Amino acid sequence: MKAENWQQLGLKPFEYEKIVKSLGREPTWTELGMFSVLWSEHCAYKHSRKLLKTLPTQGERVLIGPGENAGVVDLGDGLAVVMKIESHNHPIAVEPYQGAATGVGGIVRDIMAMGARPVALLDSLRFGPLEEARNRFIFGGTVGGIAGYGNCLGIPTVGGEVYFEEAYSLNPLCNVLCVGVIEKDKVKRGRAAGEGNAVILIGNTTGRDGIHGCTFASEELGEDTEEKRPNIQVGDPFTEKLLIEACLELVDSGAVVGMTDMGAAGITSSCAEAAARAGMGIEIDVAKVPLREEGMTPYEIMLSESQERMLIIAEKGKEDQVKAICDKWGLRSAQIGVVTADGMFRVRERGTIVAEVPAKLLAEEAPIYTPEARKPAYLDEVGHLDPGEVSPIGDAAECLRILLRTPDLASKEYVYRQYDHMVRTDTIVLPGADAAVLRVKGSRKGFAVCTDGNGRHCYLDPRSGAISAVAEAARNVCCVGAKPVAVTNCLNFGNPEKPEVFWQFSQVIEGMAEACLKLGTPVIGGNVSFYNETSGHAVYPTPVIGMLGIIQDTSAVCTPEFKLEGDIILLLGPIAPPQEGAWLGGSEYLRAVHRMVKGKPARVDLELEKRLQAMLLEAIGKGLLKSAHDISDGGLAVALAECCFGSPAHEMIGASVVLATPGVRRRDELLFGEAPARVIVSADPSDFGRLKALAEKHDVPLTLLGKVGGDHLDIAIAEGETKTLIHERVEELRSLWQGAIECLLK
Amino acid sequence: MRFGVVIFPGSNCDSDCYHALKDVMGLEAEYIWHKSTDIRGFDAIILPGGFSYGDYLRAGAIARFSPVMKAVEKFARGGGLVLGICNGFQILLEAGLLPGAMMRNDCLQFRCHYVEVKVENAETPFTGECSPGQILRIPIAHGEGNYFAEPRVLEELKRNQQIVLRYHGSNPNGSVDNIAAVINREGNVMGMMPHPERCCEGVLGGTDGKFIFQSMMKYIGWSLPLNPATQGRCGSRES
Amino acid sequence: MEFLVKVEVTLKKTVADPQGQAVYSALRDMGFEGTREVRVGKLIEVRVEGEDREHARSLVDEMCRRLLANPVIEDYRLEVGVDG
Amino acid sequence: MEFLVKVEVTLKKTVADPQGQAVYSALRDMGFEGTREVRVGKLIEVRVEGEDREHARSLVDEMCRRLLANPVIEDYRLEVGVDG
Ligand SMILES: Nc1ncnc2c1ncn2[C@@H]1O[C@H](COP(=O)(O)OP(=O)(O)O)[C@@H](O)[C@H]1O
Ligand SMILES: [Mg+2]
Repeated sequence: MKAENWQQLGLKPFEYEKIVKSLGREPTWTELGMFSVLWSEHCAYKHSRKLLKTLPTQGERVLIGPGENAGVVDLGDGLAVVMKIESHNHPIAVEPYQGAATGVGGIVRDIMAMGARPVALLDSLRFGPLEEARNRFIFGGTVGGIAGYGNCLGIPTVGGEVYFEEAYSLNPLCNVLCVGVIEKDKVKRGRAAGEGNAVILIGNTTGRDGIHGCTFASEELGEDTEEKRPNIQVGDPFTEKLLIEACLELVDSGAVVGMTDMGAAGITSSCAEAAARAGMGIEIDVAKVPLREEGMTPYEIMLSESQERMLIIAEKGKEDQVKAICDKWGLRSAQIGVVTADGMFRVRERGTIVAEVPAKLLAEEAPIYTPEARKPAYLDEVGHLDPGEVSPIGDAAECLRILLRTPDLASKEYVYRQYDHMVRTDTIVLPGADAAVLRVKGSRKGFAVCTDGNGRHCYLDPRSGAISAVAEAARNVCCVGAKPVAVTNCLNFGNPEKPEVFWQFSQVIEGMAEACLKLGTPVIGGNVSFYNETSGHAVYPTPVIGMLGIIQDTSAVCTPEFKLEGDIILLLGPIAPPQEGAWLGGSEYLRAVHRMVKGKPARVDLELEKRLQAMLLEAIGKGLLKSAHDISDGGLAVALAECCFGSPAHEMIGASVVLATPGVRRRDELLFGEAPARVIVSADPSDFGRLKALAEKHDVPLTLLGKVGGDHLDIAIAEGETKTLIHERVEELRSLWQGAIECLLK
Repeated sequence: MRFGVVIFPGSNCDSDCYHALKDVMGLEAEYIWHKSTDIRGFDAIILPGGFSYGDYLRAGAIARFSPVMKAVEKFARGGGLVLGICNGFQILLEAGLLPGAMMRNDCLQFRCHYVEVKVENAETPFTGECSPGQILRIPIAHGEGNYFAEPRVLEELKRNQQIVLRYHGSNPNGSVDNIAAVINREGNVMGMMPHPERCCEGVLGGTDGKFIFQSMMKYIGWSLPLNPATQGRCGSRES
Repeated sequence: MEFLVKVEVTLKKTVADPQGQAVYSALRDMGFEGTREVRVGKLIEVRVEGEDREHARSLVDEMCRRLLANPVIEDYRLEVGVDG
Repeated sequence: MEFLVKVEVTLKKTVADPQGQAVYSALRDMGFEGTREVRVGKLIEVRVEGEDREHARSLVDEMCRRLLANPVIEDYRLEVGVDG
């Protein structure tokens, strides 16, 4: 075969040689296409697989870890929670609405493949600054697409995050996380077990859309990005909703041996992976695939990424049962093949064999690379910060206003009010809190989920940035009263063939592994998205952590907003930095007020973090806390303001706080410095003693800051006499914060 | 007292309604598949929220041709209580069981949050437990809740007190005259955009939705004096 | 015979068109100052089997009255072409 | 001079049209058995000030490329009329 042919499909010389050697012959055109997609970075994890193996994946609650369509965690009471996150970055850069919509569709099918009912979505988004029209367009389209698809499915979108940084202007990120619930003993696996069992394709017809989508996802975007556009599909949430209901009935029917979704690389990957996982083979006939267009070649059929399709492996003899359920839901179904024992993935077009390759070779034996890693030179320049470079602020109140107005810190209500976050009537802590909480009807149990990841921190110090992402995610989940138990993650990076990018990647993996191990939150799945790079500009290294926490009793959840006049306000964790400037590096304050992206973000003390989280959980469990809110971007002052802003269930209320911090020179660092392991809580004054004892027991610093009440946020500092730093009406602060994003869109 | 909750392809608040009726309100509730043509034996029918047929073309436009809708029409003509919530409201409009039409929200975006609505008519089977002018806090979740009726129709709605709920404070979708719920002339078919089934439990942040279902229970109990069991449970209308 | 019938569904003039409004403002903001008005409707292309043009038209007209347009807020126009 | 330019925005033939599909099935179920295909697109009517027809066309063409259509998934066609 001519080299142009396989090169044009993105295969490397070494890879082509491996194919020829393994097959003992030259591949056919269809086979080559199949290898090119399954051996793409997107499907094969060629550059990341080795390092991903170093992540901790075991835990007492883990039922299924990485390797299946989604991870599964034991919730107790015979129930299990299924969770997975995935990126759809490249598609939103060219068609934000449909790109995001089909991203939701894809991750939901991963959850369905495990047999579970999808019950919640979260979206972690990164865009360029809203001052630019193109970024506004991508932002609006992406949010609209998630809303358009998720709302129609009747799956609440209960949380997520949005950041705006120049580094994402050309490469916006869209990561979507889905959570499902299932009875433990009904969990399905994506396995094609049992010779003679039926291979059935259900859902939408197959068209020419999305061919080579995963190759697209495995390339840098370039000048010719427009040309890649035919890879974009139009989502059909209505069909997906029917698929969800049909799949759940199929699971209940007992006719199903295994299920798998059809995402990237369509029929090729779903069949090859299902066969490989079971150590079996599959034989299909492309002529049996219901097509949307005429004249499609086997190559096109095998590679089509048409949406809203699932592959069902049904017990032999129960094919009619599968068909009846699909018919009931108005879905197409077609048996396209059978499971075989010979381990081969054989594709016929009626009488002719058009492809015949070992399923394992395709699905599991892509070459693995050990790329070179080199510490990037930019770190020499921006990796250090001399506090002297940052001129101290005059007007603290003005700084607070600037911070509350920056879109990174501003209320994301503009986003989540477009999402149906209440459907299914299980969302008991709505978006706007540190983590969303869902109950499970018929059980006292519930769970909390959130996503966290700070690309700027990881840019400045990838290892520590990853640790703080895990720590923050776990802390957020603890703040609502859930015990963190498992992580799913989405790793968004530039081109891994560049040593600097790979260095960032390896540092992030190291940090994540350390934090997950320490905090007892094993990684049960995830997704890697490389090549988020356009014309040499890569995104910040952006690991997004999806954290799952378990709640034993949903009547004892906690929320961030202050509740009652007279309650005391306490800080758990350190109040001042260990040395001057330690909390300024990489902070939102530096960026928004001083326009600097510099320094090392504060180091995470994982031991303290762990103790703090244990204390939080115990305090919430004992009913000692009225509210809890972690201090993250924007520091103490921003977190205090947020606690005053109320929620759908509680009115806003003021607070007055005095910081007694002798010896600390920088007020800006006290107010706006960012450090992990810090939480603001409020409590009834009569519980102070018990909280103090609890803090001592867990060896967590505790400081009494002040009281809830009034209609102002008052922050003063005690230096001999007491000086007011901030005295602002809560209502005014809140309106700045609430309207900031919409204001930028006008 | 039997409530029927219709499932159209794409309904997604069907199980929420069922849960609110059965597990929270303690009523007898059953699902009705969109292909059923016989809905005898029910005391009230709920058309739930969601995206029937993906809301393709226009919200509710395709669902109104479902086989079950003929039966629902007949049930309504016979005086049976029909409540359309959100997508259910849209379906009732498309089916001509209620006057007017639904358009895209004027903000062109989906909106999900709590709203306040004012009870404009507390004499209907769906609001009998409310006091006139009472403010209810109920969530909305829709992209097409911009109710429209021609001026002539609007006048008629007002004259006959067919506007049952109005948005109070701000109007989330641009609906004419702040309309959030309308009832038919005969007073047995109501459509409302807010979702009462989403606020029947304190843990969900509100319980005002119960007023709607309790009103229906009372009304049915009162209008079915022949059934002593039902009457005993619901008490008289005055209480 | 097969006919391709184009149906234009537009909002009645008396009905506000927020989508058209939004497009109008966006165009003005982008510098298209000569824009005077924008209205957004639907274009539905129906390929239908009919005895002749008139038959095809009457079929699609019925589709419009029953499903494709909502007479409370929308007007529609048909145009019958022969299938290409 | 003012021109009324009609823009038809349709999904590319290779792109799935779930909306058209749903309408198609509904029509079939309603008894319109001669229906062969339905596709749903947008009709955008732009009233624009231009020197002449050609100018109006080129203005709206630019609007289409920049805002009204997304070439990834959509095609568009223009038709310039004189303002009525
Ligand atoms: N894209 C989004 N989708 C849904 N909810 C979001 C989104 N972005 C932010 N939120 C919600 O807004 C709140 C604040 O988000 P964020 O500032 O990222 O929280 P934190 O700093 O605690 O991680 C959270 O409840 C979050 O779930
Ligand atoms: Mg938080």
